Amino acid sequence: MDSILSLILFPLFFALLIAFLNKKYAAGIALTGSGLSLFYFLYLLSGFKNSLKVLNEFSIPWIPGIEAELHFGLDSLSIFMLLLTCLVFPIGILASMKYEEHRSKSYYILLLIGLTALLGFFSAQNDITFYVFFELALIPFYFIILMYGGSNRKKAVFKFLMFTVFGSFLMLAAIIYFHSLTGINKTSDWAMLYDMEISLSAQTWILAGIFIAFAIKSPLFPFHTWQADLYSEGDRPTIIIIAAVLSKMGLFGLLRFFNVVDDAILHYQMPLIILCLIGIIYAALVAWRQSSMSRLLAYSSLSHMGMIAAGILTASISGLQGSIFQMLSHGIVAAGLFFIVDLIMFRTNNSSIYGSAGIASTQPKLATYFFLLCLASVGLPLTSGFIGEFDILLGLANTNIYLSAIAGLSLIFGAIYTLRFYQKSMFGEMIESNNEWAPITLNEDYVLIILVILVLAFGFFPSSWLDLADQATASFVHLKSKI
Amino acid sequence: METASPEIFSSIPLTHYILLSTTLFVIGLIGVMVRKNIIIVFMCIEIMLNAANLMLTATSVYYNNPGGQIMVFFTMTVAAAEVAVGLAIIVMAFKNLNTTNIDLFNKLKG
Amino acid sequence: MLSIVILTIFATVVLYLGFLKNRNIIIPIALFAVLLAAYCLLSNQNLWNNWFMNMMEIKDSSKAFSLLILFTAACIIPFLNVFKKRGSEELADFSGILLYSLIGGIMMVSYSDLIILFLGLEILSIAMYILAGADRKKISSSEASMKYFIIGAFASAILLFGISLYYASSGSFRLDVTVVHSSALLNLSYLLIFCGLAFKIALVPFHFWAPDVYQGTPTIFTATMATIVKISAFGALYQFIRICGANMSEWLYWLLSFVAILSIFLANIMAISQHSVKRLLAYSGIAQAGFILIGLLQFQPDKTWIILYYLVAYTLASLACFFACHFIEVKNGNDDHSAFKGLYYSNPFLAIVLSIALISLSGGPLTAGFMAKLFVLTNAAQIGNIALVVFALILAVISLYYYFRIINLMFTRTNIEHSWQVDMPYKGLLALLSIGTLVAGIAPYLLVNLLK
Amino acid sequence: MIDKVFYFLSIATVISATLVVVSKHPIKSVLFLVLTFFLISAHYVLLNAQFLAMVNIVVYAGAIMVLFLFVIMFLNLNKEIEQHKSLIPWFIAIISGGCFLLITMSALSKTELISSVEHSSSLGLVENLGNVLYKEYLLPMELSAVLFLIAMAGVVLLSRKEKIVDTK
Amino acid sequence: MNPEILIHLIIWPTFIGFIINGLFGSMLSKTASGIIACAGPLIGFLATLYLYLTNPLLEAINYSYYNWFSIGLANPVNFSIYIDHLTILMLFIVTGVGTLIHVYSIGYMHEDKGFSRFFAYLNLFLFSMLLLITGSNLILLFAGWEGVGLCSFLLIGFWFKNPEYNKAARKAFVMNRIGDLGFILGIFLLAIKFNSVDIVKIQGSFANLSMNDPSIILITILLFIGVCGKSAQIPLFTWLPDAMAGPTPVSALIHAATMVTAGIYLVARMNILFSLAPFTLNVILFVGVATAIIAATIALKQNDIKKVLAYSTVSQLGYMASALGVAAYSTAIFHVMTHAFFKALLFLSAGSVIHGLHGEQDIKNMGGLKKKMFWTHLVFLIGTLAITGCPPFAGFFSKDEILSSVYSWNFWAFVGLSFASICTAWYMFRLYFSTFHGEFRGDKHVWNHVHESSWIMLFPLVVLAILSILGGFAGMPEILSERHFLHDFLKYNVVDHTHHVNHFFEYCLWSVTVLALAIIVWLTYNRYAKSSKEKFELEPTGFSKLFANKYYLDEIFANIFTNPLKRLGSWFKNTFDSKVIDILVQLPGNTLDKASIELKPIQSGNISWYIISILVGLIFFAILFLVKL
Repeated sequence: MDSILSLILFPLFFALLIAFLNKKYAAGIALTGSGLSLFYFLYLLSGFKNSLKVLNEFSIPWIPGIEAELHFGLDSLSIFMLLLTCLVFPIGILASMKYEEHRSKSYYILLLIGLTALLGFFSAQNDITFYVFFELALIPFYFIILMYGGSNRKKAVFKFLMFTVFGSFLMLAAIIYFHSLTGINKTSDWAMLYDMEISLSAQTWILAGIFIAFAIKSPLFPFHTWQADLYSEGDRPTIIIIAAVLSKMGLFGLLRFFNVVDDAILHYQMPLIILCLIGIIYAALVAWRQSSMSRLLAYSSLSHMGMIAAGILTASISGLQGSIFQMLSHGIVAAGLFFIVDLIMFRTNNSSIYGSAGIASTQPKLATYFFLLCLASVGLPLTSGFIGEFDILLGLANTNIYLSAIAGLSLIFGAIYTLRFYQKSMFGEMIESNNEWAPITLNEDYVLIILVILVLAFGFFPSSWLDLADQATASFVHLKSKI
Repeated sequence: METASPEIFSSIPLTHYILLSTTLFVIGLIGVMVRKNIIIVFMCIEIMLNAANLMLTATSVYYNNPGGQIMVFFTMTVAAAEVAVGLAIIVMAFKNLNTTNIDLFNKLKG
Repeated sequence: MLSIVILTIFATVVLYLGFLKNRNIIIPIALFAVLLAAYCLLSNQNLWNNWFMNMMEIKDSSKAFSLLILFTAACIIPFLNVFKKRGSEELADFSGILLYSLIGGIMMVSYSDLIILFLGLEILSIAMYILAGADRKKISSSEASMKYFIIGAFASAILLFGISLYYASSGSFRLDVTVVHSSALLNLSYLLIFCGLAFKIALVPFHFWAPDVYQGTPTIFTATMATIVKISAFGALYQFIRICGANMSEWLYWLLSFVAILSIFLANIMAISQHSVKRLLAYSGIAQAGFILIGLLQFQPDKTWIILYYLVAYTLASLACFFACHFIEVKNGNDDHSAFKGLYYSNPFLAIVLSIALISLSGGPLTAGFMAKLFVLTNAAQIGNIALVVFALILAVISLYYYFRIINLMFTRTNIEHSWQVDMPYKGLLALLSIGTLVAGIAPYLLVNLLK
Repeated sequence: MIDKVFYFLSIATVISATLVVVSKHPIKSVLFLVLTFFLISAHYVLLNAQFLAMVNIVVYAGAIMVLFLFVIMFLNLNKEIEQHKSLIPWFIAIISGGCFLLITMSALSKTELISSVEHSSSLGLVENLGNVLYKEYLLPMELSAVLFLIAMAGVVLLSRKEKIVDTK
Repeated sequence: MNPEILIHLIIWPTFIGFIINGLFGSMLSKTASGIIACAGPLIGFLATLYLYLTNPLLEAINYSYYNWFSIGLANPVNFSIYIDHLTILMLFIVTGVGTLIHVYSIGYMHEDKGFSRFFAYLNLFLFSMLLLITGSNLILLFAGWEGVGLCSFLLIGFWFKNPEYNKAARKAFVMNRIGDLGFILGIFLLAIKFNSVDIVKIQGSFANLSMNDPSIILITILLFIGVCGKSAQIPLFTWLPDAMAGPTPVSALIHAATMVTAGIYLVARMNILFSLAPFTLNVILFVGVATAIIAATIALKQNDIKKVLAYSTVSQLGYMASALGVAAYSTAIFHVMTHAFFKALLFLSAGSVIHGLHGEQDIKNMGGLKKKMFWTHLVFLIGTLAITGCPPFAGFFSKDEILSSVYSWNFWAFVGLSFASICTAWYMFRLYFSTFHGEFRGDKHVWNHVHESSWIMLFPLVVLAILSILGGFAGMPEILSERHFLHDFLKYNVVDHTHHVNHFFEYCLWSVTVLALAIIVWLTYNRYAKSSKEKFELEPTGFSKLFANKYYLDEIFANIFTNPLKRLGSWFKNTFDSKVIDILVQLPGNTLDKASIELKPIQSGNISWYIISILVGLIFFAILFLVKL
């Protein structure tokens, strides 16, 4: 019962339930399923010990020929993302419930399949399992957006698909290459993969493959053009999940593969970090000039992803630790912001940031939650956003102070575009049509309260989670410095 | 029965036969490529088959191995079946398109 | 041998059944014949196997290929139902010819003497020439038949010339003849034989017929062409490489890799702009064949299952695609991809089946198609062909483009959505194909142990 | 002496085959093809493969070519004369054909063919071949029956008038 | 009482006030939320007082709440409070002035709908400020640092319906953030160099460092960038005048007492570090003097009562920075203190004027208010005298100390500051006379409704006025007193590097000051006390125009930074992203699309062509094969 497999299969069970029951229960069951997954995960988490070992393991022989196992387990890296995943799905489903009459059973079934895929992905303990679930996670979301997205969804989702699959095929090539190098006819779990001695040139090729894959998935500049389209055209509740969780998949992958390609990362550190930095600034500037909420958040996300990636590439303890933490934090914040965008757009039917101007005076609660989330997004101290960003910048400073300074510009630009976004959409003179705004519902209130509490809790008391992140980084061997 | 002269084995090397059949084969090939009338194209294919037959027979005789000649026998069988079916198809196609010009069978393309 | 005899007898019986007015028993009998033959193969009935006279050998691999052919046929035969309206004679003819053609397929995958290969190939091909022209009134069908026939005959001639060169240089038609040294002429004959088979498989540059013929042929027989013919030809190529591989020059392997990459590349590019789904599937089949060829490249006896697995995956998926196409064609009268628009909203079952099949073809995760590609590519990489792997994967991305375009279309709402259903037995069959695809993808061990 | 016969026959065969290809009139082509078959049969005779020589004439020249003629007449193609508008196909065809020939020649030149020790003069006789055919090659012999069955059923099928019967 | 409890009492009441007012403000009556809000700083003040009184020698207290997070694997960053003399002094200023401003706000904001929200912000602001002052490590300090920036954003944009105010709020936050970036980079370098961010620990490890060590120079410069942002030094000061958009108590709180002096506090806190980098000190001096002069000259031509005060604040901050620049840290802190008193006084009384005039801020519509607002007029005058350095008001002592310290360091800086000082006197008296003397220039209707403010607003004014009069005696110069109370108080934490100036110079300075003041008072009285409205509306020319337009600094910044970046952003968005990158990444796709269509002819449908292709392919392979063989 304590096996991670039951957590992974849990949503599938509910998906089956939905398939066989009446449509009107679908949303409720989906919510229950995802909520129970969260609690089940928390239960597993309570039994999680700080150790380098993988816990709650599940493994069976799976793929013959390469003798790969289907191998899942909890470790200190995966629990971050598992927590995020379990947390965000109920939120996404809650957000979708207001569109319930336009959502058929398939919507919820696909969402739950997506949940299973993501849980499998984040708890994968070897590269083949990792890869399969990496790809699998794409499919349900592809279909959801295809069926429930906005008017230009087809193009957007197609772009998303083509980009991602291109990347993941490169990754597959890298994995296959990697296996052919090791010569042994057996796929083993991460720990064993990390022990492989691979020459720098081989690592370079592997890095090239996986970096492009992950850069597309995250996305990082310049592979990001699918993102804004998708975020603005996609089904908004799903976009909550995509922005919060799926965008972390690439970075998570980079962390997972870090030890395999550490020499190459150190060797190509500079150009890669510079690429990330360009992305950070670029995205921030573009976000500044956006007038569509979803697009703005998409570019903001891009900027943050660049920051996290840069943190990982510093190969320093604080950089990695900060990146891991920031992934969680940004997930929560992005979920919150997209949740708010969704509830605003549900009411105004207008994607422009000017569409809800002045709403703060009638909706102070909403304005407050929104503001707190914005603060976390700009990395204000004592919110969750600060710790991660601080650690990342410190890691960068440790590598090179100028890099840190350039990355730090995002503190400024981030403030500019986030506050602009906030002020334009909440402040100013009230638009008349917004006088009859429905106040935020109890559900929305709860979701936002929980998110805000999390943001603050992680901001005030991050240390136990950072210890876990330390645990995760401790397994990365070739770190140069102690900062 | 007149015995085959050992003469032919001594005076004409097998290579010559192979060359001859290759030449015939190539003539058939060229015909298939350039002719427009389906029936003639088909006939050129028959030339190609015969070229192969000739090589098989010659080799069979030179190697003193009956397999080649048996193969020729089967080839003829196949050719007969092919001709029967092929001509039926040609007739059917002619009924539909009223032509045997190979260039006009180009509705399916792209 | 028993299965061949069974097929022959039943095929002949079915031909005669055409004289009866009862149209309904033909298909069950044909199906029964196929299943019986499969059972005989499966249960290792050795009766009359001495008749093979060493010209055919039923080994494990050829048995697997044969079973796959029979299984495919069993899936296809129920669909002959569409010809019921043309009367029992024609139905009987189609069924009979289809059954006969299976004999050709079995011959091709279990030959050890080139005569059998040639005969088997001709049996299969001639059957296909006829079936391609099944819609006699249709210009497209007769044109397809014509094209297939002319080019097929031409390819047969090349194959025959190759065989005769083989004979000339080795003095025998047997594959396992001991050749003292690998001579140029022998290699040339290999090349020609390969070309002959490549034509059947439809590999670039011997593929030109395939899109045209697939498009023109009635969909059911297109499915036959895309599956049974391909399996047979691959079985033949496999047999050829398995036995003669040692004599082949290293160069031929390079040629094969080149052809494989060229196939994947050209077919994928050409497929992008296709509007006819059958045509598109033809190109897709060409690309998939390229992948299978990669699997064949470096033959290792213990890795036979890789090719088989790929073929199974390909067959499951492409059967599902063609069947879906068939239903669409029956409903809309054409197979243009606009006919697929909004399919999910009018017939969700079919759309899901087709989606699974297309995802499998594109190598989506947890489908048989993914595992198949993974096996083939890891195998290639272990041999050291990493460049090939990278090329193949990058080119495979292109295929996503057209597979998912169909999926995109199916999930696009249209204004007119009349809900319609697939009849029950067919529904079951399609579900079976999808489930097979998924099970083989999720738990590959099941299938692989079977194939091993 | 026999080599002269061989060369004569060879040249004649090639010329005759070429004429099949170049003749504009289908009937002429058919006639040259028949001639070619006869010449090939002569080769068979030369090779002491009398049975094949006979069969060749009977099957090819006799049956197959008659079929061809029949179809030409049936479709009333004897008037149809091709217009060779473009020389490009010819050009390509001859170049590639020549290449093929060259390739085979060069492969041949690099290959030492097996030299057989003794030649049995009765190899190509009916008796001998019949023995082999019904003993060693029984399987293909029988399977070729399937081939004919298919061809038969197929031809019947293809030439049948299509009719639609109402489904019950 | 246990000092730990005192620490809780100092820090948390404001936070609790914030929570209560923030979450339940809408349920509370205005009185209740006002009392709750005022209680926070008051308790803090009392606790500080108690702490000081029970503990006059005051050993530094370091109290850690919990481990916040850790840098790298081994360096814990604790949420911990550190209190020493410097902190105590700042606590007095912050909580004391803070309390007064809170009390004042009850009156000032009484009519506003967002009453409880306002107090929530104020409390949060004070909490952040307390965190800033008491944080034992740089990161906690930074948290407070950013916190006050945030609150200034909230408070400046308090009336959020006005887009201009929002813009000002954003400008304040962003400008601050620019400084913060420098600050945080400085923290990084410190953390990397000393492997710690604890202030005490860092200061303890300076012993083995040489003067002008390049890394120290870099660190101090970076920290000073932070100071520039927070304390409104050139070039990051333009946000401060704009910040006048907020309610007046906010201006007082931000400008006078707390936020802007945070930067000065930081440098004083890290004084040992700065003393190690004379190069940086020179930079600070230069920037300080320049800021003082530029802000003072701009203030000469402003007509908005709060803007004048704002520029005067910037100018005074320049003074403080100059003091820091000559390593006279405690002098700077001294000026921080006196400035807190008189500037808060000035702002609050200006607020009183604005309140009395129902929101009118332009001095051209004022005049003669003495008649109706006697108390306001009086305290304003005291404030004016204090800021202009008229003996014996508070400003006199601190300013004098700064001037003499600077004189001993650099003569030209002294000249500059003296000039600024003259300007200060000029614009302050100009403001005073044109507001309170002469005839009322505004609308008659308004005049009839002009009223003196309520006692709740006047009370803090009076207290501040007293402090402005007496505050300076905390640091009397040598010639008057043997004991410089403030220097003695701070000497445990702050090591000054000032030279003593001779007494003759001091006397000269005083006499010149008094003389100059007298002249200026006379001149400005003549000029502005009876000035007509038209005079204020005259289009300024020459230098005046330059001053009136703030040296065009906003425009220059806009044209150098903001607009090009905006344009760049737009270009990225409209052109680069959608045209260049998108097209580039779609190039393969489009190429394939095109290729697919272009390649269609090879599938021409022509059988001959197919056969030719097959054969050509075959021959191609065969030729390859022959070449290879």
